Amino acid sequence: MLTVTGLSRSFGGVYAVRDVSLSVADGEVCGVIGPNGAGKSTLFNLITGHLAADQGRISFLGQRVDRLPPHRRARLGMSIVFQAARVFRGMTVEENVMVGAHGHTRAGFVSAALRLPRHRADEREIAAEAAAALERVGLAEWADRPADRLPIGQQRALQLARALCARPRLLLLDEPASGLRGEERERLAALVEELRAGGLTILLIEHDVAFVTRLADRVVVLDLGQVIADGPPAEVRADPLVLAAYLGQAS
Amino acid sequence: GGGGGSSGQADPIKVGLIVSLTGNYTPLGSEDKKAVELAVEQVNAQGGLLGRKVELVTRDDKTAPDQGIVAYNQIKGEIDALIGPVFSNSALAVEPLAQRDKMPYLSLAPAQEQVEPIKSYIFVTPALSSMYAERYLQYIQAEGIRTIAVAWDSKSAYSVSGHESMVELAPKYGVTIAVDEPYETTTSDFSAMFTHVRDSRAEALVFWGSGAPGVTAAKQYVASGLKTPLFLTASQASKLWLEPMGAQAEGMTVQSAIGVVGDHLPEGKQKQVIDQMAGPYEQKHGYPPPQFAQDGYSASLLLFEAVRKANSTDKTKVQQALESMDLITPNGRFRYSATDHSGLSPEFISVNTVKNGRFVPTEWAKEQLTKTVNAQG
Amino acid sequence: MIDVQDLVVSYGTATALDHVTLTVAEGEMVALLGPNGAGKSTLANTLAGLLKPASGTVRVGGRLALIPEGRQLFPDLSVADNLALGGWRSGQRDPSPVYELLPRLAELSSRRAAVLSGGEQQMVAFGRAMMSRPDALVVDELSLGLAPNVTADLAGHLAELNRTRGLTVLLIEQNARLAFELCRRAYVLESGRVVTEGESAELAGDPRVASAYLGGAIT
Amino acid sequence: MTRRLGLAAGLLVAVVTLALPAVLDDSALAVYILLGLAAMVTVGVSLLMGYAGQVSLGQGAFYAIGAYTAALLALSGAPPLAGLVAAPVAAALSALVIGVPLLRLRGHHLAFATLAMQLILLSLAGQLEFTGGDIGLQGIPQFAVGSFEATNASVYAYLTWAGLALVMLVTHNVITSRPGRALRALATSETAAASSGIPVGRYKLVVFALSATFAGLAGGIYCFYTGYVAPGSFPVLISIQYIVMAVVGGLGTIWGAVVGATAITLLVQGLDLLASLPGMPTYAPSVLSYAVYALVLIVVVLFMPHGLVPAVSGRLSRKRARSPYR
Amino acid sequence: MSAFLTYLLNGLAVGSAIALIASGLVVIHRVTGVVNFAQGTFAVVAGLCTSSLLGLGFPHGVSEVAAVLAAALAGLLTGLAAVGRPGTTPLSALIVTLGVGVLAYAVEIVLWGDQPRSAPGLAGSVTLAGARIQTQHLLVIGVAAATFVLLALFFGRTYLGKALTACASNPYAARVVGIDTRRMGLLAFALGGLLGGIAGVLVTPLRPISFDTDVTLIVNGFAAAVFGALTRPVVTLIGALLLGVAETMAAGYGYGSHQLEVALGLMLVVMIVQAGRRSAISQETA
Ligand SMILES: Nc1ncnc2c1ncn2[C@@H]1O[C@H](COP(=O)(O)OP(=O)(O)OP(=O)(O)O)[C@@H](O)[C@H]1O
Ligand SMILES: Nc1ncnc2c1ncn2[C@@H]1O[C@H](COP(=O)(O)OP(=O)(O)OP(=O)(O)O)[C@@H](O)[C@H]1O
Ligand SMILES: CC(C)C[C@H](N)C(=O)O
Ligand SMILES: [Mg+2]
Ligand SMILES: [Mg+2]
Repeated sequence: MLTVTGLSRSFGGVYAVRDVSLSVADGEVCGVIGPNGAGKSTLFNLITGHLAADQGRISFLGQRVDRLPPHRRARLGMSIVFQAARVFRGMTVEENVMVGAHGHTRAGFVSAALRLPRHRADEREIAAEAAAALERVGLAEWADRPADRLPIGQQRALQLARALCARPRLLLLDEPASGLRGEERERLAALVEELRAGGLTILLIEHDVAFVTRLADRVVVLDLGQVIADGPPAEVRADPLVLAAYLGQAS
Repeated sequence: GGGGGSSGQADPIKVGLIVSLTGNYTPLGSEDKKAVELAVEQVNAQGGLLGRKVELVTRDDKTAPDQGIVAYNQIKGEIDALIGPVFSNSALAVEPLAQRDKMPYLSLAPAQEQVEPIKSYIFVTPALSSMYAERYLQYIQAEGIRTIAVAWDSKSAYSVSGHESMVELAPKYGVTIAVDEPYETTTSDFSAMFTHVRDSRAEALVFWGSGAPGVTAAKQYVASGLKTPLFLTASQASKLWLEPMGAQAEGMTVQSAIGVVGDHLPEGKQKQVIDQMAGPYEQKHGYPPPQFAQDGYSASLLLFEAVRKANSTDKTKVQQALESMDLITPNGRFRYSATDHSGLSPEFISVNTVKNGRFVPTEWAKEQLTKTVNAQG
Repeated sequence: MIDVQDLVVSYGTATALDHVTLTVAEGEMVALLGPNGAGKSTLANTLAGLLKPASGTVRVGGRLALIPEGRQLFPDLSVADNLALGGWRSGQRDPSPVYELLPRLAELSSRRAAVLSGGEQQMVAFGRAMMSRPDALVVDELSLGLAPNVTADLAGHLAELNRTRGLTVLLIEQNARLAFELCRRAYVLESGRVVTEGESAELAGDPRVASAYLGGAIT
Repeated sequence: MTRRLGLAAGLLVAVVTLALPAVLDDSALAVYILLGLAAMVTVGVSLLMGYAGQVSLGQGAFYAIGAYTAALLALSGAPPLAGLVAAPVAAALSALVIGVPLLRLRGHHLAFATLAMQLILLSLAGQLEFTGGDIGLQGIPQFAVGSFEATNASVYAYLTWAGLALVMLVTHNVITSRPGRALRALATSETAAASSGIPVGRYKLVVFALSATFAGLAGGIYCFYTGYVAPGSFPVLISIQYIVMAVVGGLGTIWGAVVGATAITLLVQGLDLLASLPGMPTYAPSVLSYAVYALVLIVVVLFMPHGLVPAVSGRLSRKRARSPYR
Repeated sequence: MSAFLTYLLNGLAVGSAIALIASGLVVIHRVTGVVNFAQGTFAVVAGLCTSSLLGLGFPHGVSEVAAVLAAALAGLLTGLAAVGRPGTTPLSALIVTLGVGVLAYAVEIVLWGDQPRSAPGLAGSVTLAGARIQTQHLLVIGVAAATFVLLALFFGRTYLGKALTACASNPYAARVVGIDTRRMGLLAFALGGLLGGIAGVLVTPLRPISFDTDVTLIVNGFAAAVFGALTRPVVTLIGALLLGVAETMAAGYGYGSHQLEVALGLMLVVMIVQAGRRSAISQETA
């Protein structure tokens, strides 16, 4: 599904990601953990094309994508939920989610302006898909609210719905559970399991190690921009390097 | 309006006045307005025209052509004649409408295009820039100058066409233009121009422009230590230029309409008509009437005379009266005809030097103007 | 130290806090739990004087600092300047005490706050609040985005400050286990109302609280 | 509920705007036409700024391009209708060309760039031979279709308001659709928009061109109505005026643009009439119109920061919200 | 060579005057996030005041200082209108400053009429390596240099400067740490007024000032300030000098009728090239 080889990116001489290679198999849930500032979010931005890599190659679905702009990668099936909430202001929750469907619908300015049949068909399809996505993350009853007034937790759910609406093949989740309390966390975990069951491949950054352990088939650990461990969750959790760099005595 | 306690007279004659009262041309428009108001006051004090009072209907074109059109449309139904915008672009926008409505129209803008080709109802009051250009060339020839530099504001219609005329007419007066120097209205530094002039053989620098650049350039000219004499055009012939220049203006050469130097003219009709305006104007506003005020006043006199001659406010008759007009105004003697809707000639332009903060005609100009004035008796 | 009586706060016509009464005694650490949208951040902002109550009273004795939701740093300023400005009220300009607490920040001191990673930003937000040498601290989500070892560190610091300097703390935290561990007492806020309050141990035993806040996979 | 109310209001406005040219006299018609043209440009500004989050301080340039295009075609003997059609097309094409480099800029940089673009284009128009230099193009024929010639101002009023209706309809349709949502999304976050598959650069270019199209259409009508086009007709200040109109009416609402254009235009004209009443002191026109205009502007913006339309409709919807909801 | 030097020196002088106008824009925007379209007005107020005070017989020095203080007061009043009311967004505040600029027209016309005025400055000129430059121009360069050094130090080094910067950087956070953003905004506007006043006082002897001169002043000032992203004094200064030198070089080497366009075009090109180097995500993270 996704193969990253020798990926590097530095900022002013300091490497945020350094020579990272990893691959994610079809239908796999791959956890990414590591200390703060380890380069996890940077890695996601490199994969999705929001940052340009200094070195390395990225292939997705058997195709080189490292020269493609972010929207092209999105259209190939990459969806990301950012660490910082990025909801579209001045739009309702439903409209926010509908934007997610942009990549796989086609009605352009002309058919919209003239209300051609293509536009109607697309709108119907988008609305149905958005409704389904909202239902899935439990935001259905909030559909008509202005999105920017939502509490943080709901904003995260909204982003997830938007990402799902894009019919992704690969979903990149950057700390999806942060700001969620127990019950909601539980619901999110259930949703991730359901998505995996549906065949979706997922890359998951999370500091809630139990959450990752429960969901991930495999965990990659980054520290100082480099991969320091890669393996099944239980194994990684016991790795002394990981314990020292990341888990501390808290685990 | 309903400000009058006047007895049951005939309806007033309504004169439309569209000038710039806001926007870039405010300083010009407001002078025009003061002068036209003065002329109307004076004519009403003498019992009005054809036994009817004259009433002004004033509108602001905001120094914008489309607002000129709005203003014109607002008043065209109630006015008998129109004194039009100072801003050439507004004037050009309004004129086709006035022509279509057969509205006698006296323009306060100097643009050549208004009278080329001639439109039967459109007449121009200020001297065209081509006349100023020609007059300067006469002066330059008389002074024995063969080579000049010309600076002009490429963003001002007045100065663009002045420059064009000068280039065109220079050979006729045996003058060569050694430096041809465009600048922009917003230019705040003229050192490049002065450097170019210094490095050339030019014996004089003729500076076309109005508004801020006139002052800025003249001040920097003084500071630059350039020896080549500086010749300014009629746009500078007012306190708008004199006051900010202060003592630095002393000795500079500035063109003007004849009305600006009324004090230096021999007695006669021309001086009389200038004094008729200058005295009351200065009394009322505290300073002598600048060039623009002369234009407004002259336009008013022309219009009043036309109504008198036509003995009616019928628009066609007024137009006919204008086309056979021969009248001395502070701007000089107008002789409109079917083929000349500008009416003036270069001989009504003075070339002055600044002495003690006033414009004083040069010897050559005094001689010329005396000839002109005496010729008209 | 913190005394809230019958507080009502609304956004336009929407009431976010509905007659809330809550107190935190001097030197006490109290947790505030509640689902998304309950009004926790609204309460925090009101305590910090950033929102005006529609009715009711808020009394705070001594200097109060807020670690706001979403970090809220000065993106264009360096980490050092962010910290220094935390001392606006206290007059403390030198961030070195914070660097002692969080050595990682010393390494980042000249970096622009905007480019920090999420967790790094959270550390700066914590450090900035400490710069004001507060008597009372309101923390809106302490562990948000922090690696487990850092969370543990900060929690340790808080407990330590509470012990040594008598720092009063109102802790809003989604990690209820952590909250209960740190605080002796807790309030539960739902839909703008206080629905439960009591000793942490008691609340943790309450099946309703346990399922809503302790459920899920928290270590 | 809201939709039905909006529809009813729309119908009412349509009827009134259609009836107005028949009853207005020439002087009022002039204002009515210029108002409609300003509204047309402002709808574009509002689309660009209020929905897509891109600032243009140079919208007057596209107005000018439309006007010059129509004027040049008409003067060269092409049928006026061809000129009117070419006006928005030329504006759109120029926007596409200009937009490629300019739209790499954001925020204030873009605001400055568009302002500079207008200054540069106007100065070009003022220097070039075929655009008539500073004096501009005169004697533009009346608008005509076949043998029907628009000699009457009310024809221009209908033309203008039909154009405005079309512009509003297109804007409404775009806004409430897939591309419209994409535009609104990229206004908040280009990053998040791109990761939803939106080609951000292309969409910015298209909306820039669309708003230019509206300005170009307005310019085309303007040139036939006034019969005269010059650089002086399009000072940079009118571009700023469009932004003021959009903000006063309410950014991010289509009606806001129209209401803002109407409010500002009528205010300015009303003050002009008041100030030029006989008996006013010499400085009355300028002082009065500057002072009152400024005060009204400041007060409206301070007390209705989201604009007239949201302020009014907000009051309505707040009344509704107070009922059982919540 | 001496011609080149002349153009260069005079260009620096023109640029310095632009920089002074831009400095006020930068100060106000850096603290409040507002683009202050009344910035040119402050210069006009100061210029007209100087001219009046000198006309009334007050000595040099006193007149100029009083005029600058008047401009600072104008700045404060503008600030009260633009940022004095809580909840005013930067865009609304921008429109308010436009309104203030227009309102100032009315006041200025009542007080000073609509005719341009000037005031005497330093007379004479100086010759440097064969290039001649007005003494007043040298004064402008000197004051601009001093102003920008002070500004850069103030914002970059002082605690108050950083607190002021924090206000626009994140107003909410500024209030969290206890900064009174409203007071700081007013301070910035007063400071902006002061800087505008200094610009006005220095420029009035060089070019006549009338109530509407603010438009010309602001266009150039805005260009330079935007070049510095409306926040960075040093880059703004560079932008202003670039603009000034480009204008005089254009005039000097044959583009006198397009000097403004040449200069603005150059600014545009530099900005576009710079923009190409920044990614969207680095501009959005906050
Ligand atoms: N634009 C930038 N300029 C300079 N440094 C940067 C930039 N972006 C990121 N960094 C640095 O790169 C490092 C990696 O950041 P990243 O956001 O990838 O961390 P992370 O692993 O996601 O951390 P966290 O768990 O705290 O979110 C950090 O130290 C950060 O400060
Ligand atoms: N600026 C605002 N305008 C209108 N409503 C708001 C605003 N901010 C918050 N609200 C509403 O007020 C209520 C309380 O929000 P608040 O942010 O205080 O909740 P919270 O308990 O902090 O939630 P979370 O756990 O997600 O942080 C919510 O319904 C929210 O939608
Ligand atoms: C000049 C302004 C209209 C710019 C606008 N405030 C912006 O955010 O970019
Ligand atoms: Mg991260
Ligand atoms: Mg919260």
